[in-house]
Amino acid sequence: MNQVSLTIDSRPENVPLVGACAKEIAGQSFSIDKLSEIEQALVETVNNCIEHAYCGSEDRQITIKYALSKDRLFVEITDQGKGLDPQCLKKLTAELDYNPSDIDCLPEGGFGLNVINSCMDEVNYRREDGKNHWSLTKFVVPLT
Amino acid sequence: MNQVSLTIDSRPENVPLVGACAKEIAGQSFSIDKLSEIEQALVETVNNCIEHAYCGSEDRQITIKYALSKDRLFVEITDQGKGLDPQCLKKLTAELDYNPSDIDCLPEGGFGLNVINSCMDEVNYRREDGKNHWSLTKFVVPLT
Amino acid sequence: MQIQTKAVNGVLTLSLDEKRLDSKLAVGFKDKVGELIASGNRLIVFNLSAVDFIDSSGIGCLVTCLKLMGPKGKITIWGLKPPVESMFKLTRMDRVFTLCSTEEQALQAVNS
Amino acid sequence: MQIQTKAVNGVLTLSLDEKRLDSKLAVGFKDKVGELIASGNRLIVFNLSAVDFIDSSGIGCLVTCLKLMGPKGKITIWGLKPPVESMFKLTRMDRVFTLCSTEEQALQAVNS
Ligand SMILES: Nc1ncnc2c1ncn2[C@@H]1O[C@H](COP(=O)(O)OP(=O)(O)O)[C@@H](O)[C@H]1O
Ligand SMILES: Nc1ncnc2c1ncn2[C@@H]1O[C@H](COP(=O)(O)OP(=O)(O)O)[C@@H](O)[C@H]1O
Repeated sequence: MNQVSLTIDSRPENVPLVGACAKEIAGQSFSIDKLSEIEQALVETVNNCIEHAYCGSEDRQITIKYALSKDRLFVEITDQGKGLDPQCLKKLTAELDYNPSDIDCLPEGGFGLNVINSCMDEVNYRREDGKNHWSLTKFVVPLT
Repeated sequence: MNQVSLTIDSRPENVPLVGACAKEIAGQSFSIDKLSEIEQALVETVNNCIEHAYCGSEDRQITIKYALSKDRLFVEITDQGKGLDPQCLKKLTAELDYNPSDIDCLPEGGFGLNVINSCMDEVNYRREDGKNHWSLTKFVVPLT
Repeated sequence: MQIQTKAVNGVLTLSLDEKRLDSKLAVGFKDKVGELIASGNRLIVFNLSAVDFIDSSGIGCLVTCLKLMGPKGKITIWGLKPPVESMFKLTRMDRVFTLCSTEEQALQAVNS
Repeated sequence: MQIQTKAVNGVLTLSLDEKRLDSKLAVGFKDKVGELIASGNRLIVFNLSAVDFIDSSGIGCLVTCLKLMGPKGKITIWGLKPPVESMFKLTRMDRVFTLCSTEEQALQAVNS
């Protein structure tokens, strides 16, 4: 197993780094399409930490731990911001259900958790020691 | 100031990540040539940590702290391996003096510290708390 | 933010010269395109061929633009790289925006 | 390690199909090229045009190859990208290896 840990200041300009590291670390284990999905999920998760857990503060820290083994990439993202309302976790698996013709009512956000869940094989959230932990797993050979 | 910290297992396959992160973090502040110099210095420094401080062990850790401010990129590389013979630091500034025509005597190594010093504006080493700390600085506008 | 604008026959063509349309760019993007909409533009063709990556706030920006234009507004988009196109599909926004392969198709679609 | 080899008129042409010639590749590289030298090759043209990055152990590998060949050996190298060429200059190895812009020049130089 290969482990890498990255800690960034909670600034939007640091978010691309989180995806770039995943691609460096897991580049040999996944197809380009899968790597894009991993990048997408990580970016959405870290964006949420910055926007929701830290309410946009730029001087807090987010830690991203990558663990690559033969069969999977496991990523844990940790922030020390405010906790998540458990109701929100329903959004991970809820259908994005809106009327595409009703322009006035189109959603301008609320896609993040759905995208994270679609792009990864497993997504878990836990609150522990006053920290938020998001665990994201992508299998090298996806479960059928 | 923007700070990022990266911790890697001491495996050669993780070394490219150290340069890639520098380029992500400092990409807006330096020219392509300067970014290549930074990458070169970081790779040589981390290679040395793996090869000399850790004698090739792959399960130890190396931490790379990047701090980008308006006028400089400061990088500190820390390992917990064996210390450096202070005599070796002379190699940072020594001329690479060998006869290019004397094939049998060509050096196959011993360039690393020299390259690090050439590629950065400031290089410092200190041993503290049983750890080796390498500090590398590149100025956005180089000192004249 | 690097964006090139061109107005021809009542159609505004926007070429985004950025690799990422993400949360860092979002505010600037909405401000800039918002201005262009405030000055009366209602038909927009977006060229995203330089964009390697879009996140959900980038998608959200495009929705905001559409809403700002009101019922007469229309946006077509061309030049989507595979990860960008995937995001339109994942968020089901491929049903809201007309996605095209070429500028020609996008110009035709915005006028139809 | 991805390396393509071709032998024409006593000259061995090696094209390295890797983005990095670094400490990770070094051992495999020395083994592979060492074998080719052991089987009698003495004139080598290296194509490094795929290589974005070389570190000092990569440079060291090339020196090892030269030494393995003995006094009759010669190596010319072409296709160096700017950061790779810089490393030859920094280590002063541009005085040891003949660096060329094109394969043609490298073939000519190795035979001269
Ligand atoms: N990391 C987080 N910390 C706290 N709350 C969060 C986090 N991620 C998501 N949420 C909550 O879940 C909601 C849905 O998130 P998401 O699907 O990513 O859409 P959006 O971020 O666009 O609102 C958010 O509006 C927020 O209330
Ligand atoms: N990080 C380090 N820890 C311990 N010793 C080191 C370290 N870096 C360099 N050295 C010592 O300095 C010498 C010169 O290093 P360098 O110039 O990088 O060349 P090389 O690594 O090829 O020997 C090494 O052989 C080693 O003895």
